[in-house]
Amino acid sequence: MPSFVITEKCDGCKGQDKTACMYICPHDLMKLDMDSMKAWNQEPVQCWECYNCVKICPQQAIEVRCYADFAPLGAACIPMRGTDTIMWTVKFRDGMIKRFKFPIRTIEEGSLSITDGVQDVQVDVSKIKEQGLYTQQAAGVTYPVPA
Amino acid sequence: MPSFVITEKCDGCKGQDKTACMYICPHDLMKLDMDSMKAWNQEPVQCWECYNCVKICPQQAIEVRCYADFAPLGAACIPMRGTDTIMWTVKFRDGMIKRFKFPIRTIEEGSLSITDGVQDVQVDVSKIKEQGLYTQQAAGVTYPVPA
Amino acid sequence: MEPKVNNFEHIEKPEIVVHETDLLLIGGGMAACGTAYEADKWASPQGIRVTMVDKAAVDRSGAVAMGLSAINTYVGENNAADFVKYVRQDLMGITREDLVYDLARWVDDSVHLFEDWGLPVWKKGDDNESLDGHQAAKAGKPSLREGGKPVRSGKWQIMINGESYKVIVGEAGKAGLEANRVATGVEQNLFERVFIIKVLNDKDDPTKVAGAVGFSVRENKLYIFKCKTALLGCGGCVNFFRGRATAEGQGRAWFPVWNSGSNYAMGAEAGAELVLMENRFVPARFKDGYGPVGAWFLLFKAKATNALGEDYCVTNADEARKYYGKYVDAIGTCMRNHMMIIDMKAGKGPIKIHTDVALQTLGETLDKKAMKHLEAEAWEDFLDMSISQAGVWAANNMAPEKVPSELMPSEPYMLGSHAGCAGLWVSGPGDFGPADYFWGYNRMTTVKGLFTAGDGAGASGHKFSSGSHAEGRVAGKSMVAYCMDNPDMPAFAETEDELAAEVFLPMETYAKFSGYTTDPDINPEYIRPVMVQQRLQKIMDEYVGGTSTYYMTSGTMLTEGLSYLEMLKEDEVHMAAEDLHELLRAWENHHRIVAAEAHAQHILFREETRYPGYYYRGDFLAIDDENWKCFTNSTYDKNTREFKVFKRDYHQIIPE
Amino acid sequence: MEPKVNNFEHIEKPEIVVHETDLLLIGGGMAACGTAYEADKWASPQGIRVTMVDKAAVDRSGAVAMGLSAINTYVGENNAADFVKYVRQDLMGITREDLVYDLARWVDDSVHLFEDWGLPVWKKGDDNESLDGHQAAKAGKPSLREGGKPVRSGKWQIMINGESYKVIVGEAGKAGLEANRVATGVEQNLFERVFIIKVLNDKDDPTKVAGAVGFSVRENKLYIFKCKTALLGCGGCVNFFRGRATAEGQGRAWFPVWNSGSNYAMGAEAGAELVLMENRFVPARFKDGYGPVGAWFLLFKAKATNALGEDYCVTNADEARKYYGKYVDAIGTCMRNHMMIIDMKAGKGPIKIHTDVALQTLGETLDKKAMKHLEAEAWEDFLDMSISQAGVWAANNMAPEKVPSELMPSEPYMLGSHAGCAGLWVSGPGDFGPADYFWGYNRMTTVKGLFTAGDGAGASGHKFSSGSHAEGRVAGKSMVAYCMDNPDMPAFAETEDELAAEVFLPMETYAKFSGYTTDPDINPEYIRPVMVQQRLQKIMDEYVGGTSTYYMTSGTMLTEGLSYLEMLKEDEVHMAAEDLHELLRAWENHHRIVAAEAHAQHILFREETRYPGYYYRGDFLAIDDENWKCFTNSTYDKNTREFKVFKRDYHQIIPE
Ligand SMILES: Cc1cc2c(cc1C)N(S(=O)(=O)O)[C@@H]1C(=O)NC(=O)N=C1N2C[C@H](O)[C@H](O)[C@H](O)COP(=O)(O)OP(=O)(O)OC[C@H]1O[C@@H](n2cnc3c(N)ncnc32)[C@H](O)[C@@H]1O
Ligand SMILES: Cc1cc2c(cc1C)N(S(=O)(=O)O)[C@@H]1C(=O)NC(=O)N=C1N2C[C@H](O)[C@H](O)[C@H](O)COP(=O)(O)OP(=O)(O)OC[C@H]1O[C@@H](n2cnc3c(N)ncnc32)[C@H](O)[C@@H]1O
Ligand SMILES: Nc1ncnc2c1ncn2[C@@H]1O[C@H](COP(=O)(O)O)[C@@H](O)[C@H]1O
Ligand SMILES: Nc1ncnc2c1ncn2[C@@H]1O[C@H](COP(=O)(O)O)[C@@H](O)[C@H]1O
Ligand SMILES: Nc1ncnc2c1ncn2[C@@H]1O[C@H](COP(=O)(O)O)[C@@H](O)[C@H]1O
Ligand code: SF4
Ligand code: SF4
Ligand code: SF4
Ligand code: SF4
Ligand code: NA
Repeated sequence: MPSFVITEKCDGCKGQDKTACMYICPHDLMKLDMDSMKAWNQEPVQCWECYNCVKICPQQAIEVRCYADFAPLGAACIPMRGTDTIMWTVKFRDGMIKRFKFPIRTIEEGSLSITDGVQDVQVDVSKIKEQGLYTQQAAGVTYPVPA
Repeated sequence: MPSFVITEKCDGCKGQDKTACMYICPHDLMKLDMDSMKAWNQEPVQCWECYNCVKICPQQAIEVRCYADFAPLGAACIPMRGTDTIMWTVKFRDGMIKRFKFPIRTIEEGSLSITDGVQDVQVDVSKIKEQGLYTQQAAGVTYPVPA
Repeated sequence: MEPKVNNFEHIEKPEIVVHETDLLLIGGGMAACGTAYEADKWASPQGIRVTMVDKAAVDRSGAVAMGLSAINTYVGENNAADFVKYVRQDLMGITREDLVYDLARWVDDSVHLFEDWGLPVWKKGDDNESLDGHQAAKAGKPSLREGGKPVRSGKWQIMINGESYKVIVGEAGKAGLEANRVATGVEQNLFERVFIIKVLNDKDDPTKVAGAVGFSVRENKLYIFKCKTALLGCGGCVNFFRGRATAEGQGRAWFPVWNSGSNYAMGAEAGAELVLMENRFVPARFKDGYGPVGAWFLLFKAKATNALGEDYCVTNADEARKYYGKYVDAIGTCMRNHMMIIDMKAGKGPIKIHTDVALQTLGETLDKKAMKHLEAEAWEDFLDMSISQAGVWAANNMAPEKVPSELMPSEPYMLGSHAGCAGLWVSGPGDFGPADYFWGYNRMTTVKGLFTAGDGAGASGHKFSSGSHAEGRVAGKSMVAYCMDNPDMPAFAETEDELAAEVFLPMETYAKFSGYTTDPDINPEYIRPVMVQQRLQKIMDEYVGGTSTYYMTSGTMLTEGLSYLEMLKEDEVHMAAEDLHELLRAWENHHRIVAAEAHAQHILFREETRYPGYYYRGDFLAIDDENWKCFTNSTYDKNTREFKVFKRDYHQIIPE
Repeated sequence: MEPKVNNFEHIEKPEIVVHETDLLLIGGGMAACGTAYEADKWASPQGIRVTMVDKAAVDRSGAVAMGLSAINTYVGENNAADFVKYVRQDLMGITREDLVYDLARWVDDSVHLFEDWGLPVWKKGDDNESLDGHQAAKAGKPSLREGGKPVRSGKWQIMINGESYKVIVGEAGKAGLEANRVATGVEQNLFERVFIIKVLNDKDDPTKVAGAVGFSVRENKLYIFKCKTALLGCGGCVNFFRGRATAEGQGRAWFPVWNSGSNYAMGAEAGAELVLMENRFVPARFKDGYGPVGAWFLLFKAKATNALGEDYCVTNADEARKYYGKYVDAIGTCMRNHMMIIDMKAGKGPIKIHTDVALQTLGETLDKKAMKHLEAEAWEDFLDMSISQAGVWAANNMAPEKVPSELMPSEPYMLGSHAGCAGLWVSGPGDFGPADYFWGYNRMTTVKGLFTAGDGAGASGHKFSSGSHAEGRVAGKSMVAYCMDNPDMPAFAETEDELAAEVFLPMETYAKFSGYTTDPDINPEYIRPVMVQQRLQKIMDEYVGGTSTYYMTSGTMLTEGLSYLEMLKEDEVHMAAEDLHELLRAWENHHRIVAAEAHAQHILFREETRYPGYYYRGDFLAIDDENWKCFTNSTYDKNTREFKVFKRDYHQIIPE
C-alpha cells in the first residue's frame, strides 16, 4: 500500500521551507510539485508503508492504498496519532470496521530529559577503560565475567 | 532490450497519417509525441524485442538496448532488412563484431499470387463436405484413414 | 467498493461502427490467415462475405511476428499414423487422435504454398550439405512440392529462412480477403488494430454465435460485428504467470507477449467447452532470452548436462521411473524438463547446453567456408525468431562456438499448437473416429457456428506454424459449409449502448477518479491494468505451480489460490484506463484472468500428475492411468463466472 | 563501453562543505543514537566533538522507523551465560561469545532508560493479566528498573507499546548531540538527509580512519567529514535479493528497505575485516505483508502447520536429522525454516499459522472486555511495526480470530543484530575471552578508529533494538577512549575536487546522455540505478540461493553468479541519476553490490550447509563441524575489487 496524496486536502504545507511529509519519509519518497504546490510519492515501488508521512501530515492528506500487486482493493488502515495515544481505524474490504487505541508514550514529545534520575551523574573520565556504561559505573554495578 | 528511438534521427515519419513504427508494432507500443513529433516506446516493459519497429523505420532511428534487468551493457544487434535478404551486425560487449546475411524471401513483397500454379483452380462447392483442402481436392489427392 | 457505471459522463462516447459479414475471423495469425486464404476460394464464388479483425497489423501479428527458423510440422516422407504416435507420446498418452491424424493429412499442402509464396526453405545439397533458400534456388534445387529434399532437423521438422515468414503468409491471407472483398462488393473486410473483447451469442439460442464486439486502439470507435459464423484465431496465453524477468525484461517471453488468452476466454464466455486446460507448456529455453532449443538439440546435436557434466535424462531416469514408469522411457518434452528440474532442485545447476562442443564436433569435418556457414546457421536460429537471445550472447561476450549456454525451464504458457494441448473442444473430421468426436463441422466448437484452429483448438498439439495454418484452412472450409447450411443472420440481445458502456468503462473510471490523488497510479478508487496483471501473475505463480515453487501445487494450494482469484475477479471491474492503449491492456487482462481460472480449475480437478516437468500435484504425484486417462473438459457460466469441470472419454484410434 | 568522466560539464558543481569533528557517527538508528547518548557523557566534559550524519531524519530513520511491538533482548531475571547459550544455539554453534556475553551485561540499562524517556512497557497486572504501558502507569505499577514485571513473550523478549519507539530513542540521542554541541561550541553537529558513500582512510596509514564523504539529498552539496574516529551505524542490507512482491509491493520488505548494506560495503572498502558474511536471515513471516511471527508464536502461543494440519517441526524432524543431527533437536530459527521448506517443496502448502485457534484458546478463560483487549493486542503487534500486514488482513477480509494466516519464508537479509550474524569483525571487551578477540577498543573493527555496532557488528546476533542501542553506547565510550589516546587529526589523500567528481558522476552522465534517446529510461549509454538493483537482485536470487531456488546454491552456481556480478561491477560506473534522489539510489546500490559480493564469496568459501533453512550448498548439504566450526572472515581490496576469504578460530567461552 504505497502512500498517496489526496489532491484536495494537500496544501503543500503552506509553502513552508520543508513539507512535513518530505521531512519525515525515511526513504526520501515524498516530493513537492512546485507547480501545483501539492506533494506526491515519487517512487511508490520503494514505499515501505511505514505510515510516517500519513501520521505527520497536518492536513490528513495522505493515506495508503494496499500494494496492488498482492492486496485486493477496498481496505484501509487509518491512523490518528495524538500526543500520547494513536487511534487506528481499520476498514476491511467488505466494509467491516475495527477501531483500536494504543499508548505511544508516557512523556510528551520534546520534554524527555537525559540528565534526570540515574542519568544525573558526572562521569569519571579516568575510568573510561573500565567496564560499564556511565550509568552503570555510577551506580557501582559490578560485572560478571564467564565462569 | 526494449526498443528506443534516437532523438536526432526520428523525423516522425514526416507527419504522415500513421508512422511506420506505430503501424507495425504487434503490441501497440510505439507512439508519436505530437509536440516533439518524435516517436517513443510507451511501455518498454512490454517490449518483446521483435525488432519489427527497428526493421521498418525509414530513418534507422530505432535500436534496441538489451533488457537491463538481466543483460550487461554495451551489446547490440543491428539489422538492415533489404528486399530479399537481411544483414545483421552483432556487436559484443567487448567490441567484437559479427556480421551475418540471411535470405528472407524469394519473391518480392507485394507480388505473391494466390491464383498461380496449383492454386489456379475453381472449387467445386458441391464437394465442400468431402475431405480435402481446395488444392488437394483439385489435385485429386485421396485421403488415408486410420487402419 | 461501489460498483462502477459508465454513462459517458467523463469521456466522449465512441463512434459505433456496425459491420455485417458472414464469416468473421477474429485474429490474423497463422491459423486465421489460413482461414482467410481457404475460405476465399469457397466463399467468394457464392458471394459469402469474409471479414478479418486483428488487434495488430497482419504483416507482423501473432506468434510468428518476429519470424521462425523452422517449420516444425512437415510430414513429407513420413506418415500420419506415426505422427499421431509421436504426438500422443509427447502429450502423455491423451490426445484427440482424430484431430491429429486429420491435421497430418493437410499440413504439407500449406508448407508447399508457403514455398510458392516466396518462403526460403533450406535444401539438401549434392553432398548432403545444407543450402539456405537462396543457395538452393541458385543451385536449381526443386521445391518441396517437386520433390526437393528439405533439411530435416528432426523427423517432423524442417529448416527455413523464416525472417519474413509471417509477412509472406499474411500477404497471402490478405490477398484472399481482398479477392473476397472484390467478389462480394463490400467496402472493407480487414480491420487491423481492433481488439475483440467478446463473442456475442444469438438472442434466442445462447448456444449459437451471432457476432463479436471490440474497439479500435487508434480511434475512439466501438466495433460491433454481426456474423453467421466466427473463428477464434487469437493464439495462446502468455504472461499470466510471473516470468523470470523482474522489470524491463518482462515483455520478453518465449511465446508472444501480445497473445493474452483471448481464444480461451472468449470461447469460454461464449459457452464453448474447453479441454485439457490443465495442460501447459513449460519450454526449456536458453536462459533469459528464451531462445528455443529445437535446432540446437535436433539439428546441431547439442547435449545438455548438469554442472557435473551428467546427462540428467540418463542419471535421473531411475528416480523418475518410480512415479512415471513407462512414460519415462517413451520420453517426451515434459519428462525431459522433469529430469532437469530434479537436478536443479538438488543444486546441481547450472544446466548447460554445450553449443561449443556441438559446433566443434560438427566442424571437425568442415572446411573454413562450411564452418562459417555453420556459425551463421547457429546465429540465424535466434536472429530469425528470438533476437534477444543473440543479444544475451553478445551482451555476455558469449560466442556459442566457444562457451556453453545455460538452459532454464520457463514460466508456463497455454497453447494448443506447440508442445501443449490446452484449448477448445472441437469436432473432428467425421470420416473416421468415434461418433462422440464429430458434430457436423470439422473444427467447430460446441457453440454453433463458432470455430477455432491453431492455438485455439485443444487436445491436439504439435501443429506448430504450418499445422495452425492448415487447420485454419480446414476450419475456413467448414465455416463456409456452415454458412451454406445456416443462411440466416442471427441477432444478439445486447444493445449498442450497453456494449459501448461495457467496453469503455475503464476509461470512464479513469477520467472520473484519477484527479482524486496527486499520482494517477496510486488511487484507492481503481486499479490500473498493469497491477491486475501483476496480481494475477503472482497468484498463479505461488498457488498454481509457477516457477517459484518449481511448478509444485496441490489441492490445498489451488483452493487457496482460487480464493485470491475470486477477489481479483471482483476487482477487475475497477480497472482504469487512461487511453485506448491502456484499455487494450485492461481487456487483455480480463482474458488472461478467465483463461487462468480455467487452468487452475482443471488442475484442481485432475487428481494426478499427468505432466511432470510442466506441473506437479504434490498430493497426487504419480500418473494415474486407471482413473485419469481421459479428457478433462469444462464449461463456463459467464453470469455466475463459474467453471464446471468433468471427464470425457479418450478413444485410442491408432494402435500402439 | 567508454569509461565515464565527470568534469562537471553538464551539471552544476556542488557546494563543498567540509566539517571537522572528533567522533563521526554515520547513521542515526538504534546503535548510533546509543552512541550519541553515551559519547556525550564522556566526550562533552573534555570538549571532544561528536557529529551524527543520517541519510534520513533521526526521528524516523532506520529499522525502528515504523515502531516495534517488542523489545527482544531484555535479560532481567535471567543471566548472561544462558543468553550466550541461546544465541550460540540459534546461530548454529558459531558465535563470538565474548561479544554476546558482554552485550548481556549492558543491555537492560538501555531498556530502563527507554522507559524513563517515555516508552510504554507492558506490565503484569495483579491477576497476571497484561496491562499496556498506560494502564500499568494508571495502576501504579513500578518501572522495570524499580522491579516492575514486564509481560514476557519469551525468555528474552518483553512487550511494549512501541509506535513511537524511535522518536523517543532519537530524541534522547539528539539531546546528547545537542548537549555536546553546546559544550564544544560547534555550530552544527547533526546532519540529516546526508548520505555517506564512503569512509576515507588516513593518507599515511591506510589501516586508519580519517573521515567520510557524502552528499545532501536536499541541496546541491558535497559533504566531507574529517574525524579521528567514526562509527558505522548504518544497519543491515535489504533488497539485494529479489523479493516476493513483483511490482508496487517491492518496497515492502520485512527489514527496512532503506538500509542498503552501507555498513558492510563501507567497512569493506575501508579495509575492515568482515565475518560470517555468508550468514543471512530468512525470517518466516506472515505472507506478503511480512508481519513478524514472534508475538504470535511466543505470546499468543499460536501453532503453525502444513496443509494437512501437521506440525512440520515434528513430522520432518527425522528427515532433518539425517544431515543436521543434534542441531535439529536444539532447534533454532533456521532449522524451523528448514522443516517448513521441506513441506513447501513437497506440495504440502500452504503453511498456516493458526491465529484463530490461538486467540480462541486464550479467549476461553476471558470475559468480553479482556477478549477485546486481547484482540487489540493482536492487532497492535502489526500496527506497531508492520502495518502492511494489518492491511493485508483487512484487504482479504481476514480477521485473525476467525481464520489462520499463511506463513512464507522471505528473501534473504544480511544483518548483525537480529537472528543473523553477518557483519564486521570487532574487538571484544578484553576483560575476559581469548587474546585474539581483543585489540584495544571494544567494538573497534580492524581499521584503527573505525567502530561499529548493531547490525554492523558481526558474529553476535540477537541484540535486537535494545542490544543495538546498548552496543552503540559501548562503542561510544570506546570511541572517546580512542580519541583520548589518538588526539591528532588524521588527513586523507583525496582532494575535494576528486571526491566531488566521483560522487556526482551519475548526475553528469545523465545530463550528458539522456537527450540521445526519446525516453531517458532506455538509453544505450547508461543504466539507471533501479535497473542495477533489479539485475543484482536477479543474479542473487538465481545463483546465490534466493527464494526462486528455495535457497539452493552450489559451488558451480556461485561461480556462475559471480561472473555475472563481475560484469555488473563493471557496469555500475555507468549509472545515471536525474536528480539527487536518484543519486541516492545509485550509491545505495553500489553499497548493495559490494555487500552482495561479500555474501556470495563467503558462501562459496564455506563448504558446508551451516544454516539449513537460510541457504543450502547442494554440493555440501550437511553441517561439517570437523572442518567448519570456525569463523569465515574476509578482507576486500577496493582497488582490485577482490575479496580474500579465510578462517578464524571459534573459541568456546561458555561451556554447554
Ligand atoms: C513465438 C514462437 C512460436 C513458435 C516457435 C518459436 C517462437 C519464438 N517455434 S519453436 O519454439 O519450436 O522454435 C516454432 C518453430 O520453430 N516452428 C513452427 O512451426 N512453429 C513454432 N512456433 C509456434 C507457432 O508460431 C504457432 O504454433 C502458431 O503461430 C499458432 O498460430 P495461431 O493459433 O494462429 O496464433 P498466432 O499467434 O499466430 O495468431 C494470433 C492472432 O490473434 C490476434 N489476436 C489475439 N487476440 C486478439 C483479439 N482479442 N482480438 C483480435 N485479434 C487478436 C493476434 O494479433 C494474431 O493475429
Ligand atoms: C524492521 C524491524 C526490525 C525489528 C523487528 C521488526 C521489524 C519490522 N523485530 S521482530 O521482527 O522481531 O518483530 C524486532 C522486535 O520486535 N524487537 C526488537 O527489539 N528488535 C526488532 N527488530 C530489529 C531492530 O530494529 C534492529 O535490531 C535495530 O534497529 C538495529 O539497529 P542499528 O544497527 O542501529 O540499525 P538501524 O536500522 O536502526 O539504523 C540504521 C541507520 O543508518 C542510517 N543509514 C543507513 N545507511 C546510511 C548511509 N550510507 N549514510 C547515512 N546514514 C545511513 C539510517 O537512516 C538509520 O539511521
Ligand atoms: N531434446 C529434444 N529431443 C527431441 N525433440 C526435441 C528436443 N528439443 C526440442 N525438440 C523438438 O523440437 C521442436 C522444437 O522445439 P523447441 O525449439 O523446444 O520449441 C519441437 O518439435 C520439440 O518437441
Ligand atoms: N500435498 C497435499 N496437500 C493437501 N492435501 C494432501 C496433500 N498430500 C496429501 N493430502 C491429503 O491428505 C490426506 C492424507 O494423505 P496421505 O498423505 O496419503 O496420508 C488425504 O486426504 C490426501 O488427499
Ligand atoms: N516459533 C518460535 N519459537 C521460539 N522463538 C521464536 C519463534 N518464532 C520467533 N521466535 C523468537 O521471537 C523473536 C522475534 O521473532 P520474529 O518475530 O520472528 O522476528 C526472536 O527472538 C525469535 O527468535
Ligand atoms: S505533509 Fe500533507 S499537507 Fe504537507 S505537503 Fe505533505 S501531503 Fe501536503
Ligand atoms: S509510508 Fe513511509 S516509506 Fe512510504 S512514503 Fe510514507 S514515509 Fe515514505
Ligand atoms: S518509424 Fe522511425 S522515423 Fe518514423 S516515427 Fe517511428 S522512429 Fe520516427
Ligand atoms: S521491438 Fe517489437 S514489441 Fe518492441 S516496440 Fe518494436 S515492434 Fe514493438
Ligand atoms: Na519481479
